[in-house]
Amino acid sequence: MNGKPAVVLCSHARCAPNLIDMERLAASVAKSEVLDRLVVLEEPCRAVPETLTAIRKRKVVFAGCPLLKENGFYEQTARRLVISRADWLAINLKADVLDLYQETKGIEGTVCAVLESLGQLLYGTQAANDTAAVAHRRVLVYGSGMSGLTAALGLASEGISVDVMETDGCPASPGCLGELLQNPRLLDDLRDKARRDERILLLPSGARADPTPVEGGFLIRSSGGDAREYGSIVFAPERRETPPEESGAFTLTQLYGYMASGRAVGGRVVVLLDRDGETEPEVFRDVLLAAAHLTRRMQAEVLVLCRNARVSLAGTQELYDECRQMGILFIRYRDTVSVASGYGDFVLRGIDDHTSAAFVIEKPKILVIPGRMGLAPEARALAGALALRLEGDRAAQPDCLWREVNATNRAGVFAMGDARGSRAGAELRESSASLARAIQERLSPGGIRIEEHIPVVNKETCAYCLTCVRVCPFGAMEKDPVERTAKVRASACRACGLCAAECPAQAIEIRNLGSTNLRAGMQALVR
Amino acid sequence: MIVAEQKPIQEILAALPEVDNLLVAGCDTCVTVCMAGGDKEARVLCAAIRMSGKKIRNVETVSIERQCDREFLSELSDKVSRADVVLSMACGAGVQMLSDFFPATIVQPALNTLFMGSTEEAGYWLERCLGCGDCSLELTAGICPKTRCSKGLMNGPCGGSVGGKCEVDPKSLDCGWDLIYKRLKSLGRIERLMDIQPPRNWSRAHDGRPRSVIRKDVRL
Amino acid sequence: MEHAVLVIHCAQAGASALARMRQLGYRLPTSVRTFEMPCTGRVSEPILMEALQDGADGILVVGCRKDACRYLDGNCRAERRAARVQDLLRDAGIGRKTVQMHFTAADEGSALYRAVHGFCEKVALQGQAEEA
Amino acid sequence: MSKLKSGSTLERLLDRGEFVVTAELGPPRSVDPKVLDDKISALKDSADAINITDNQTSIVRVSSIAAAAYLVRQGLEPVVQVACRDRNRIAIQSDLLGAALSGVKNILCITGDHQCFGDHPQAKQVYDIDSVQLIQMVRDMRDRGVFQGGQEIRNSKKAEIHEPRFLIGAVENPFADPMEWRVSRLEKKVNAGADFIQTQCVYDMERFAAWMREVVERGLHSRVKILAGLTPIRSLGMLKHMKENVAGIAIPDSLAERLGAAKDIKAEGLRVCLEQIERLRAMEGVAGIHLMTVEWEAAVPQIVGAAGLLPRPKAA
Repeated sequence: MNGKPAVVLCSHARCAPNLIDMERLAASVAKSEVLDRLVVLEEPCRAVPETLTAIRKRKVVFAGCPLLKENGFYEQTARRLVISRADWLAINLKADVLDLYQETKGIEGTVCAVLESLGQLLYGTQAANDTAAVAHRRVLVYGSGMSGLTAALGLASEGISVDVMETDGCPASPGCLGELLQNPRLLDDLRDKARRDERILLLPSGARADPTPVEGGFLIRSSGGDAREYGSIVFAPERRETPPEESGAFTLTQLYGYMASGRAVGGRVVVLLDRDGETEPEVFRDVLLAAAHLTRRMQAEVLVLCRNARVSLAGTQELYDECRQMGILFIRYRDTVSVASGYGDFVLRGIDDHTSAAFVIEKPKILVIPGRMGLAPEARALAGALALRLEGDRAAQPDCLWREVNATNRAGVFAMGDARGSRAGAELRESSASLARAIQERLSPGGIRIEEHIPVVNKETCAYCLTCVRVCPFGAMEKDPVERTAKVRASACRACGLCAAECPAQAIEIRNLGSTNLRAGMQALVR
Repeated sequence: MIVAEQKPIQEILAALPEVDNLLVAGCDTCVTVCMAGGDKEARVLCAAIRMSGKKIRNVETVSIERQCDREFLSELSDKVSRADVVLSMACGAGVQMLSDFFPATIVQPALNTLFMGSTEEAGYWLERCLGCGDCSLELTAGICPKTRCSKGLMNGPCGGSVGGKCEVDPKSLDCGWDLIYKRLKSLGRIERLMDIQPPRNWSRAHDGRPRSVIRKDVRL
Repeated sequence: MEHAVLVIHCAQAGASALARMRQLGYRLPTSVRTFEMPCTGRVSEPILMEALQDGADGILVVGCRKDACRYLDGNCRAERRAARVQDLLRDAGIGRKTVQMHFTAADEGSALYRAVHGFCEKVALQGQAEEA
Repeated sequence: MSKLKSGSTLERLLDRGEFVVTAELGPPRSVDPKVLDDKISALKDSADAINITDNQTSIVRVSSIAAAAYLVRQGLEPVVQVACRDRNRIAIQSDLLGAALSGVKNILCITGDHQCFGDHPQAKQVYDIDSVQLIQMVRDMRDRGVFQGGQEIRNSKKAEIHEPRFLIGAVENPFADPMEWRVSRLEKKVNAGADFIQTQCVYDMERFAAWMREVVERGLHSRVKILAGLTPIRSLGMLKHMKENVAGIAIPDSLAERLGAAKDIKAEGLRVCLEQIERLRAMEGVAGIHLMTVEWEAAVPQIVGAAGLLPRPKAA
């Protein structure tokens, strides 16, 4: 038992109970030298501390999704593996990180090979208790909100000492909306636990810190005068929004803060989506949850303004229909809504794309939902200040943070947005993306799954007719007068492939959807 | 640019003789931009012909930059030599140029060439110019009455202009003269409409003779 | 004669509906192959026509519901293109090939199965009609 | 008396300030003159001049000039409509010479309906010149004795100029858009040389009155004689047709309801027509009416008689 768990991330949307024969899986794990236990990790957002400490004691940890828990998948499988209740733990799983199980033939043989490679991929050769690196193992967590505390507890449980720099502002994040509703004291519990853990030091909120990079980490002189060395900084500020009283606009977080504190949010509430960026389906589902809650409990009149009903996530369709039956009005506006806002009194004007009727809403309470949650601006600034090269939009999740720091121990700034929000922003994080592809290739030879990639314009055949510029719903295509061809604005592009289909000269290709291998792929399928 | 539309597939198939080798030739300039005869449409048409009942042994498709320049047409020489019939998806000019360049081969059009016009938005092209050879756009604030008015009047609008629409299609066809009136009014030059325009000189249009332009300084 | 049917589905609701369908225990007939695109908006006319020419007897394009396309109007464009190709096939007298669009929500597994199954029967029927 | 332009009865009556009545007749679709005779006998004594339509709504009929010559032989005075759709300036000028030779003295210059409305929608349209240019051309032929190309109208260089002398009519639709431009357009036609105007059929009396007020303000009524067009409605089908698919005719809802509610719509149509005539006679600047009774020529004598406009004055 060399204490190395094998982690298989399972996405609840597509994980089918009767697809995986757990007995044979457990047997194949037992035979393997690299892996000694099968850990199927779930969304540990709330339960990170228990998750990590529990892993040590349990033989098998099931981590699926609430759906799997409800339909008894875990109990049934545990009985088949003759494991007593004390020996297994069922916890939440991160939704739609991976599409693991599809209809495949001969899954057992392939899974074992995959698990082997997973072992190396995740745990490599780095010795867990490499003393030399310990000195630089202390981590500064900048932000004591949900994400910051979760991260601190996660690191502490791995034997890493953590300083948490208190920050003011609203502690909770949109990411933990549902949980906060069921358990308003969630944040306070986390803070108490952090206070009791001797490896975590909560610095007073006033402590200012100006970090300077040193070999292998950072030297930070806090306002109290003493300087401490840190291996990494975890930047986890909660998004700073002006308080609703001033701006008249709530973020979802503030709304839940209001509700959690028992204050009423009555009258007409307008949820304004897609104004400055596309709303992720996950965020749309949170909005539906919030809207339903506002209507049911607060008897508020809710209007949702959005470009489209993003119900492409399982389970969202019923929620969406239920909201509509409750009388929540969905207005589909196409062009930007003009918001004449003085001090708190908003007037919303626009055209409803479906009924093409104009609408004017005066003085609503507005929920402004951020679009794609990329790297928090403060993190970029800090990274810039420390002259650190940021690896793209790396926003880590609490669950894999301790692995990142633990496995790599690289000096770096890990920007951690709020748990759910940053998950939306972290769609293509390298570690899980490469993992997904590795599993995907082995497990489903039948269907060809296309990764999303930014399109490429073929300069010779592009007729410079600008059709792509006109049809792109995200304004991601623009004309390049120098090259006299179309050009992709990668930041805005969603890689949906519409331009490639509409292009009259067939000059645009999504990298592995190129016309040649696309045609070959089709032919292979059809023959 | 030149705007054209593909002939209905039944017409194309009906006109196609049942030969051994058919070459579908696309054109990558104007007819690509107006989505009538580019590489994309050539591949679709080629697939349709192959799957239709026509007994044509093999159907090949190729697309060149422009079919209205001999230098590009020469690129087709080997493929055309192997083909019994060439179905040209270029505008009328391209089809005729192809026929001139390969006199021994049967060349058939796949498109109906329509007009010189503009791309109003993706998928919407509008006729803007007749090519009358005697432009008077300065009189009508940049809107051509000969093209945009169903009757090509020079002293419009006629009695059938209602709600800014032409009597020929009151739902969707803008009355050219209504547009002219509104723009002249916004430019504050409405009195120009009072001067009576004399009959046009049509001899410079096709009515005069089939036309050509020769620059003696360039063509030695 | 086995009729090759191709299901081109989007990676959003299309993919999760397919997975849901499998999760509910449905099995696609062996003659049905799936091909995933980021969005059905990527399915252009040449793709459809050349897949038909290469041997597919029927193509079912499975996209998100009308107001739920993650890329706003990809599915509406796919519907128009499928209709245009279907008209072209009809006008060219190619009876045995057919293209159809199907809109699905993320978790309508059984509905999707019925749609694919119904489509396969329609393709088979058209196939016999054409041979007769 | 200034030198008469054409010497036609219509011109003499208009110059005398009489309240003129003109009617309209669509020539037959075949060579059988019987239809022509019936219409002529109906209109003979109740109109000062009779318009002959020129392939109205682009539907092929006997040529307006040939039909006009037939009327002249019967002792009536035709107003020949000339459309710009079917003939270029060469054909029109040669037809005008022929018309003058056949005794025609009144011409009505119209643009002509688009061929898509008629029975030959695939025909090539001409529109070499438009109605305003046609007015100017006919006036130049009459007053300057020259063709549109500039040559003089004479058999040879030494021969005398024998120009065709016509009273020039034009049409105006006060209800078409852009509404505020309609009077200026009339002024443009008057500048081009129009002598009398026949308007589109009037149903919205308020709007027509407003148009007439502006015409009078600009003093156009002294430079040109304006006849108000009237078309009595005799069936619900006709009402619906006029309201929906004839462009440029504004039928107010009040009138539509009144006709719809009427038991005998024909009689009601005539009563409406008579009321309109009453108002038009009192309106300043209206020199007469132009009765466009589509295939209901029998109604003309009834209307004109009931309106107290019979017997028609003689030109003498």
